[in-house]
Order: sequence, then C-alpha cells, then structure tokens
Amino acid sequence: MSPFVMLLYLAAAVCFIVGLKRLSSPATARSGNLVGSFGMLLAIVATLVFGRILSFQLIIVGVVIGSTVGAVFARTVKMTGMPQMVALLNGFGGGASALVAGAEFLRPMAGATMPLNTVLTIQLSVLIGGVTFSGSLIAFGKLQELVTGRAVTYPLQKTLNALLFAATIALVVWLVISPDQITWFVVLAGVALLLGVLSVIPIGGADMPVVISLLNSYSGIAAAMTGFVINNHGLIISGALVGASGLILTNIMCKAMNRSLGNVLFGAFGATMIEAPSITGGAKDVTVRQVGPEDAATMLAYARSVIVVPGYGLAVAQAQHTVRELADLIEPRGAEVKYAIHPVAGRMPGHMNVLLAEADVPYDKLRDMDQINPEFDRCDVALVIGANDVVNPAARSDKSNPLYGMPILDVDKAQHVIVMKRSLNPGFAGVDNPLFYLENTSMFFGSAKASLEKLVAEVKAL
Amino acid sequence: MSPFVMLLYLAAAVCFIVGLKRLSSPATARSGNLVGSFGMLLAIVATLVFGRILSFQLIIVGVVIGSTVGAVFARTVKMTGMPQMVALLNGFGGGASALVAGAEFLRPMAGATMPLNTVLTIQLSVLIGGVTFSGSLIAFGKLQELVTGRAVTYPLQKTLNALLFAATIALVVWLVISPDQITWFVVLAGVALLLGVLSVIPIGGADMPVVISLLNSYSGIAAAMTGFVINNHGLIISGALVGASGLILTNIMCKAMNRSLGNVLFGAFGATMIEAPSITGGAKDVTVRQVGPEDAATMLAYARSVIVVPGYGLAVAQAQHTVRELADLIEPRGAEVKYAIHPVAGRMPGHMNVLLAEADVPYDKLRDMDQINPEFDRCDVALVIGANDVVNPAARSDKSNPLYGMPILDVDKAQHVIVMKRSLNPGFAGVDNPLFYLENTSMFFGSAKASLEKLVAEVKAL
Amino acid sequence: MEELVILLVIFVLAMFVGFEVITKVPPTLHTPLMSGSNAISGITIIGALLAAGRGSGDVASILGVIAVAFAMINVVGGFMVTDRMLRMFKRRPEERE
Amino acid sequence: MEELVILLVIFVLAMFVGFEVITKVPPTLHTPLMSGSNAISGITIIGALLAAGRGSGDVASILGVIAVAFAMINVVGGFMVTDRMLRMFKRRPEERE
Ligand SMILES: NC(=O)c1ccc[n+]([C@@H]2O[C@H](COP(=O)([O-])OP(=O)(O)OC[C@H]3O[C@@H](n4cnc5c(N)ncnc54)[C@H](OP(=O)(O)O)[C@@H]3O)[C@@H](O)[C@H]2O)c1
Ligand SMILES: NC(=O)c1ccc[n+]([C@@H]2O[C@H](COP(=O)([O-])OP(=O)(O)OC[C@H]3O[C@@H](n4cnc5c(N)ncnc54)[C@H](OP(=O)(O)O)[C@@H]3O)[C@@H](O)[C@H]2O)c1
Repeated sequence: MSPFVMLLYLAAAVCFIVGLKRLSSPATARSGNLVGSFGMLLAIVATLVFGRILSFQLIIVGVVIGSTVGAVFARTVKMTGMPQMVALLNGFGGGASALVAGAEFLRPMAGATMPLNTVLTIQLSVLIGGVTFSGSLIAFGKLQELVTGRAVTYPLQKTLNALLFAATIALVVWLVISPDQITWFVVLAGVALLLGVLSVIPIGGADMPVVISLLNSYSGIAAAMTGFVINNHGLIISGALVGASGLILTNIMCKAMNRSLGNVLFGAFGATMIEAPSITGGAKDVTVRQVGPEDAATMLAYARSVIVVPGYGLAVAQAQHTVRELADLIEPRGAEVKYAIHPVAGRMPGHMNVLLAEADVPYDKLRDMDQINPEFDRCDVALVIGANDVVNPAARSDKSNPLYGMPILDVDKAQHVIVMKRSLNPGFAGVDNPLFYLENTSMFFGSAKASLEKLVAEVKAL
Repeated sequence: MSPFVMLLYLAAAVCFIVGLKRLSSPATARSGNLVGSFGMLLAIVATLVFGRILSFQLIIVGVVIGSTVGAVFARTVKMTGMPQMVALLNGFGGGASALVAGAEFLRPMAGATMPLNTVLTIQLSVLIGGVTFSGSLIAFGKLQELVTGRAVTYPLQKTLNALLFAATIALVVWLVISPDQITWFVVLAGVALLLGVLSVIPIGGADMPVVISLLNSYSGIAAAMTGFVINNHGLIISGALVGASGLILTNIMCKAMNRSLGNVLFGAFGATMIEAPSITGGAKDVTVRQVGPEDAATMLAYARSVIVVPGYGLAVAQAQHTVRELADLIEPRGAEVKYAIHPVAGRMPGHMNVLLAEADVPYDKLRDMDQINPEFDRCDVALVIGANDVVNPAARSDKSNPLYGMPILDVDKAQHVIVMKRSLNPGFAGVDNPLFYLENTSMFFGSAKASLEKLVAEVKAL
Repeated sequence: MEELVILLVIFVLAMFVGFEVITKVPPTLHTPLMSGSNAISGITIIGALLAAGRGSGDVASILGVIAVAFAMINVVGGFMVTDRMLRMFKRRPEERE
Repeated sequence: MEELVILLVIFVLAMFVGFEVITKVPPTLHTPLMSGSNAISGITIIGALLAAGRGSGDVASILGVIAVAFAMINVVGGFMVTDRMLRMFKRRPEERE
C-alpha cells in the first residue's frame, strides 16, 4: 500500500470518529452522519484509484446491485421495522467480511507462502463474519415473524452447541497447522453459519434487541479481523469503533433489563425467563380503579404537567401519532407534556425515540430515565401507554421479584397515574404489577390506539 | 524489537490511559497515578531485559542520579512551589527527548544509511525537545524569581525571533538534504535552546501558567517525535497523551483568561497587557464601605451559607491554612462553607485546589465556577480573599472593559460580599473593579493572612 | 509478526476511542447510532473491492463480487436509513401534517 | 515510509484518546494532571536506556546517560509529587493537625 493511500484511509477513519462524536447531540447528529459517509466515499475512491484494480466490470456489477438494494431497503423500511433492518444490515456486513477473508484464502499463489498470523486471522474473520451473517438472518426472521419468535428449544441443546463450538476450535487449529486444505476451510465456513443459527434460534423474540446489539459488535470485530488479514488499518480502526459501540449498547441493554453480560454472552437467554409467564396476574382479589375516556380527558385537560410513558404496547399498536395528537390538544390548555423513555422501551435501544420523532414529537421533550425520574413527584398525571415491566414499583423494593434491581420509571410517585393497556395481564417478564392496584392509579382498558383515539375525541369535545 | 516487547510497551501505554481515566475523580485519582507508575516500571523493565543492553554501568549511574534528584525534588517542594516544579520536570522531559534524538544522530554507522524520515524526525525531536528544555528553565527561573518576572522586551524583538525561526527551518531543511554534518547539527541544537529562551523571556510572570501548560504539551510531543525516531509505539502513544493533555489545559487557561490560543502560540503575550496597569484605580470619588474584624466576624458567625472565593492574593499570602481554620470555627455555628474556585485562581491550573487540599479542606467543598455560580444568589456572605479580576462584574456587562467576556465568579449576587485585600489597587489586568463600590460590598483592608488571623480571633471571642 | 502487533496496537487504541466517544451518545440516538455504526462496519468494502478487482475470474473474485454487493448494501442502506431517521429529530417541528 | 505512516496512525489515535480522556478530568485535579502527565512524558526513558546501553562509550552513549538521568528525574519526581498531592485530597479529612 502506498503511504498516500494509507493516509487517505487514516483520513476516512478520522471522519468516522468525528462523525460518531457529532452523534452526541441530536442537533449535530445529521451532519455527523454526513461526515461519516464522506469518510466512506473517501475510502472507496482511494481503493478504486490506487488499489491496483485490474478489472472493473465485476466491481460495477457488485456496486450497482448492492447500492440499489441498500437504497431500496433504506427508503421503504418503516420506522417500526428498524430492528429488522439493522439485523439485516449487520448480517450483510458480517457476511462481506467473511467473504473477503475467504477470497484471501482462496487467492491463487497465496496458500503456500501465507504466514501463520494471516491464516489465523482469516479463520477468525470467516468464523465471526459467518456467525454474524447467519445469526443476523435468524434474528431478522424472528423480528419479521418469518421464523417463530418463541425460544426454540430441543433436547441436549446446550451439549450440542458446546460440541459444535469445540469442533470449531479444533477446525481452526487444524487449518492453522496445515492451511492448504480448501475442503476443510469450506467446512469451517459451514460450521460458522450453523453456529450462528443455533445460537440465535433458542432466543425469544423479546430478547432480540440484545442479540442485535451483540451482532452489531460482532460485525465490527469481523471487519477489524479482515483488516488484520489484508493488513489495512482503515478496516481495523473502523471495525474497532463499531465493535466498541455494539458492546456498549449490549451492556446498556443488559443493565436496563437486569441481566449480566455473561448471561447474554454465554447464550443462557430466555432460560430464566421462560418459566416466569406461568405466574399469571389475571383475576385477583384486589380492587382496581377504572377510568373512562371522559374522566381521563378531563384529568389531562386540566393538568399542569403530564408525563407520557410509552412502552412496548404503544409500539405494537402503532399509536405514536395518536399520542402526539393528544399532546397537541392538551398543550395549548396549559399542560406541559414530556415523554419518559426507558432504555428498553420499544423494540431496540433508542427505538421509542425514533418512533416519537417520526410522529413529530420535538426531541427536547424526550427525557431519559435518569433525567425524568426526579420529576415524577412534581407531575399531575403520568400516562402509561402499553408499558408494564418498566414501571413496576416492585423492582425497587421486592427482593423476591424477578425484576428486583431493574431500573424503572417511578410513575407511582405521580399525583395520578393512568395506565392504558388491554387487560391486567403481566408484561414480558410475566410478573404481576402492584402499580395497577395503587390508590392513585386508574386503569384505562383497551388497545392503545383505539383508547387514545377515544381520548382525543373527548378532549376535543371539552 | 521482538513482538513480545512490543506487547509490553502496549501494556504500558494502556496503563497510562487507564491511569489518566482514573484521574476523572479525586476518589480514584491516587490509584490512577499508581497504575500509571506501574506502566512506567513495566516499560523500563521490558527495555532493560529485552533491549539488547550491552553495558549497564552507565545506565546505573544515570538511573541512580536521576531517581535521587527526582525523589528529593518531589519530597521537598512546597505546594506553593508546584508551578516551578512542573516547569522543571517539563524541562527535563523535553531535554531527555532531545538528547535521545541526538544520540541517535551521532550513533556510529547510522549516518550514511539513515532514511529521510528518520533524519527529519530527529531534527524535529531535537528542536521541540530543546525549546522545551530551555524554555522550561526560563519559566522555572521566572517563577522561582531567579530571573526577573517582568516581561523582558528589547528593540526588534519580534523581528529577531522571526529571523531565528526562519534560520531554524533553513537548518532543518539543510540537515535533511545532507545529514552527515555534525557541526550543523550542534548548531541546530544551540538554536533550539536559544529559541526556547527567547520565546519565554518576553512573557510576564503572571502568564507563566499558560507557558507551563504549553511546554507540558511540547514535552509530550517531543517524546512522541523521539518515538518516531526510534520507531517505538510506546513513546508515540504516551507522548500523544501528554501532548493532548497540555493542549487542553492551555486551551482552558486561555478561555478562562479571555485570550485566544493563537495569541498565546504566536508569542504576543503580555503585549496587550503591559499598557493596562497605567489605569490605576487608587483614589476615586466613590464611597467605599469598610468593615472591621468584629463586624465581619459577626456576619460570618451568623450566616447560614458562606462561599469563600480564594484568589491569587491568598496564594501569595499563604493564608490557606488560616482560611480553613476560620471555616472550622464557623461551621459548627451552622454555616455551610463552600469554596468557589475560578479556573485561573492560584498560580497554575488547579493550583488553588491543591493549596486548599493541603490545608485539609475536604475536596467535596471545592466547587468549579460552573457549579457554584448559580448558588451565589442563595448565599449570605461571599468572602473574597485576594481575588480581583476573577470577580469583576464589569467582565459580564461592560463591552469596553479589557476583561469583557472573561468568565467570572458572580459574587456580586450574594447577599453580602466581604473583600479582603490590601488596597483598592487593581489586580493583574490593571482594571478597576466596580464590585468594591457596590451597596452589598464591604472592604476589609490588610494582608490576607493577618486579616484572616484577626477574624479568627474575633470569631473565637464571640 | 511485528506487523501484527502494530496492527493490534491500532486496534486497542481504536477500541479506547470507540468507548470514549460512544459513551457520550445519548440514549435518544441509540437507534441511529446502531444503524450508523453498522454503515461504518461496511468499511470492509475496501477488502471486497480489492478481492473483486484482481480480475482473476476465479472463485476468489466471485466471492469478492458478492462481498462488494453485501458491503454496499450495508454502506448505502446504513447511511441512508440513518439520515432518514436523523432528519426526523427536530427541536421544534414546524411543519406538521 | 510505510512504517512512518503507521506510526502516524498510532499518534493520531492516541491524540483522540488523550483528548477524550483528559476532557473528563475535573478542574480540581488539573495540577496533579499536569505533574502526572509530565511523568508519563518521561517514557522517553526507553530511548535513553537503549542509547546509554549500547556500551560504545562514545559521545552518543554519554548523551544517553544524561538522557537517562533527565528522564528519571522526570519519572520519579513526577509520579512521586503527584502522589503526594493526591494523598492530600480527602473527602473528610479525619486527622487534622
Ligand atoms: N425494548 C427492548 O429492547 C427490550 C428487549 C428485550 C426485553 N425487553 C423487555 O421487555 C419489557 C419492556 O417493558 P415494557 O414495559 O415496555 O413492556 P412489557 O412489560 O412487555 O409490557 C407491555 C404491555 O403492553 C401491553 N400491550 C400490548 N399490546 C398492547 C396494545 N395493542 N395496546 C395497549 N397495550 C398493549 C401489554 O398488556 P396487555 O396485554 O394487558 O395489553 C403489556 O403488559 C421489559 O421487561 C424488558 O426487559 C425489552
Ligand atoms: N492563576 C493563573 O494561572 C493565571 C495565569 C495567568 C494570568 N492570570 C491572571 O491573574 C488574574 C487572576 O485573578 P485573581 O482575581 O485571582 O487575581 P488578581 O486579579 O491578580 O488580584 C489579586 C489581588 O490580590 C490582592 N493581594 C495581593 N497580595 C495580597 C495579600 N498578601 N493579601 C491580600 N490581598 C492581596 C491584590 O490586591 P491589593 O494589591 O489591593 O492587595 C490583587 O488585586 C486574572 O486576571 C488572570 O487572567 C492568572
């Protein structure tokens, strides 16, 4: 590589870093994304011009197909479909890295002279890239509901996975010792794909966000590994950035869901959660206050400060536009409306913010958990829409509760709480929610969108 | 270099990074410093064991002398003398880097085969290291009052410096073209030393903190350059860390002093400031309220909340222990005492914090400017001790004032302000201070230490 | 081997940069962060272009072309969808439908 | 030349790490930061040891010895004085003289 191209790759990497730095505020984020894409353009042009490319035909085919598919995806995907989209993109990134490593392995004249460390990094790249590719496709399938969203389990699952993993290690060692065996290399690729499928399939749909974050990290590590293979610092830096990003997000999700990273990394997902739903919270001997659209409308219309707590149910019901419509109606009446966003609200990290932004909610009304929690006791009405576990006060106090220790939104401290959901059924964790039986809580039963529409109509009629 | 040693150097660099990260809180800072020194030990041991060292005698001499001198310095220096100490250490660091580069240049058999980039980096290393060395010694001399603290000026100063700088560039180019000329190399070293002296000597003593910060940065850059010379990533990473640190501190000091980095970098120091002191603020036709020790003691003893604002005068008068004694007396009487620390309070960045910590003031009572400013309007008594420019309200409002735009501590918003200084004379910027003539301000004239001792005696007598 | 260690040094430093920079991204922007960082991991396009461009027409270059297509999906899709999301984040949405 | 660029890459990344990490150091600790980072710049001791240890006994190794002494002043003095300062920072000073 000529020193000049190396400098261009460095410049591209600096663009990525600067781009990510600008993501630290919504005001600069868009320009950051532009800086990042400029860096990518720089890297691509540098490679095409200085990369001793002999044939452009094949490249053009690949670029045209890839760009078209990418652009179509990006334009047509719905905001609610973002988790699938990210899963799919992760998969393609990991797949590309694995393929590059494969091409490097199969490259004529390479075989014999390949140094030990190149062989090793090629294997790792194929392995991580392959796992990322197939794992992401399964995650995509689960999120898109092409594959069952339930945790698929079968006898001896853990044993099988452990065996497969051991086999993979053995294969890698074997290929490092005697590299010029294409058959075994193909087997390694096959095993990587299988490993990806088998490690994601036993994970329930609700846990997919963690899986996506982790696969995001893997796709970065795979790119970095490929960088080691082709001796390119551009790939290594960029891959490491993505790897770090994915790890941080995984960690944040785990903390917010009250799981350990180890629990996630070693594939024990769902295992602890599967039994929980047996504790149904349905019929109980406790009284529950109900509220109808008229009374709820009056409460909201005369409140000074309202905090909306959107949960998974809001996303499912696609009621984000209706929420904003409601806010638009009560704000001119003197209410200050804020949105309290729990880190695991929505279907992936930060998803709820995107959904509300799409519904034209200004971003300075979106508050993170740590920001908003001290404000609940000064709030007149907390409007909980399709959220359950993330507002369960038992997480704060009841040590025997599976949710104990999970950080929650302290809605129970508000003057009045209105909870909109379809029933008294528990949420994802399968745990009953004492919030529903509190003095200051009123339940508003019904599907989120329909209920909100009724509310809007009542507020208009006031 | 063997890969194993390279990994050890990487480990040392990681120790430095982790050490600096732990400096983000006073609670973890000390362990961070230990981690950093462990990294250094690792680097030294790795070099001694794996560095193909042929003769240890000379090394032992150097290590023993250096360690002894360093340890004696570190143990005997007074906390008020920290700026000198840091200046001196900077100088030795820069000097060492320059010497290593020189040794590399003079190394037998090197001359002929030396590649272009090695020659260039050697020159840069000698240049930056040399400037750091002599510049730091002058800064040390000024701070220690061995050299006059005033800005030394002489005719054609700027022209001379510019010529010298041009000559340096010419020398570097010349030596890159024909490297094996030891005489000219020695001349380059001499010129670097001269440049260091001439660029620091025209700077006034009060501006030394900026100079030290900048030289701190230079010493890091010099180490990094030497890393390029001897092809060692350990030096490059560590040097870059220090370089970044110095630049950030320089920038912070500049902002807090209302100067631009360019103004600092291009040696125009003092130039704008020198004329200012002609505007003496001595006798004025405005009334000034005075307060004696008895009344001041009463005000403090019955206050609920007191904010102490220590300035340069407190450091000069070495009154930090007496302040803490005063706080110890009034706190049991129900006053909450906090300390408002302006970024340029003291004689170098963060110096005032060290002085107060030495006087056993707990660090959670030390507040940065941004933290404390909103609290002044809820404060009963602001006790300004030997500070002047940093509490000048004209900086907020009076566009014609040279201080305009400098961030200040909003002491004028306190219920009562007691200002302890010797006279109505202006401070460093030579500008009169409207604070002294405010309704809620009382002047307490006298040298800080004596005045505080009187106050302590009165509070005890209450 | 020396080369490998130097690349490792770069990897470790980039990881540190990544951790420091990403921890400053607010939760509000975590979804765009994921899609955007995803696009960055498409940097593997460099390797894909080199592999596809050797013009040898063998299996290796076929893998290269597929890699180019995959990486371009990642790059174009990632940056575009991130831009689409970030465009929606407004402090005061003026035009509401 | 390639080697130089790789080292430059390392330098740039380390600068980014430095900026991100140092901006998190509170003003309270700026003096220990200066003396501590000072000690870190004593890393040039590596080069000094190599130069002094060649055993050639010529001018180069004399420069090396002086460099070792200078760098050790920097290292030992820097870390020790930083420790001395940081030891004084206490949340609740128990023992007051
Ligand atoms: N977001 C993530 O990235 C993520 C990832 C992994 C796990 N999780 C887990 O998911 C949970 C998220 O907490 P959460 O409080 O948002 O959700 P949740 O605890 O799963 O509760 C969602 C509630 O929404 C209600 N709901 C469903 N469809 C609805 C509709 N159409 N209209 C109105 N209500 C509807 C359901 O009650 P009804 O059936 O009574 O209507 C349900 O109780 C946490 O336990 C978290 O650990 C989240
Ligand atoms: N700290 C730094 O790192 C640094 C670096 C460069 C520049 N500066 C500049 O220095 C100034 C610092 O502001 P500052 O408010 O701390 O200091 P200042 O504006 O220089 O004022 C200090 C005051 O302390 C008084 N004083 C001196 N000796 C005293 C004694 N023994 N007892 C009582 N009072 C005494 C003096 O007034 P009397 O003569 O009336 O007693 C003087 O007005 C700023 O302008 C800043 O830009 C600071």
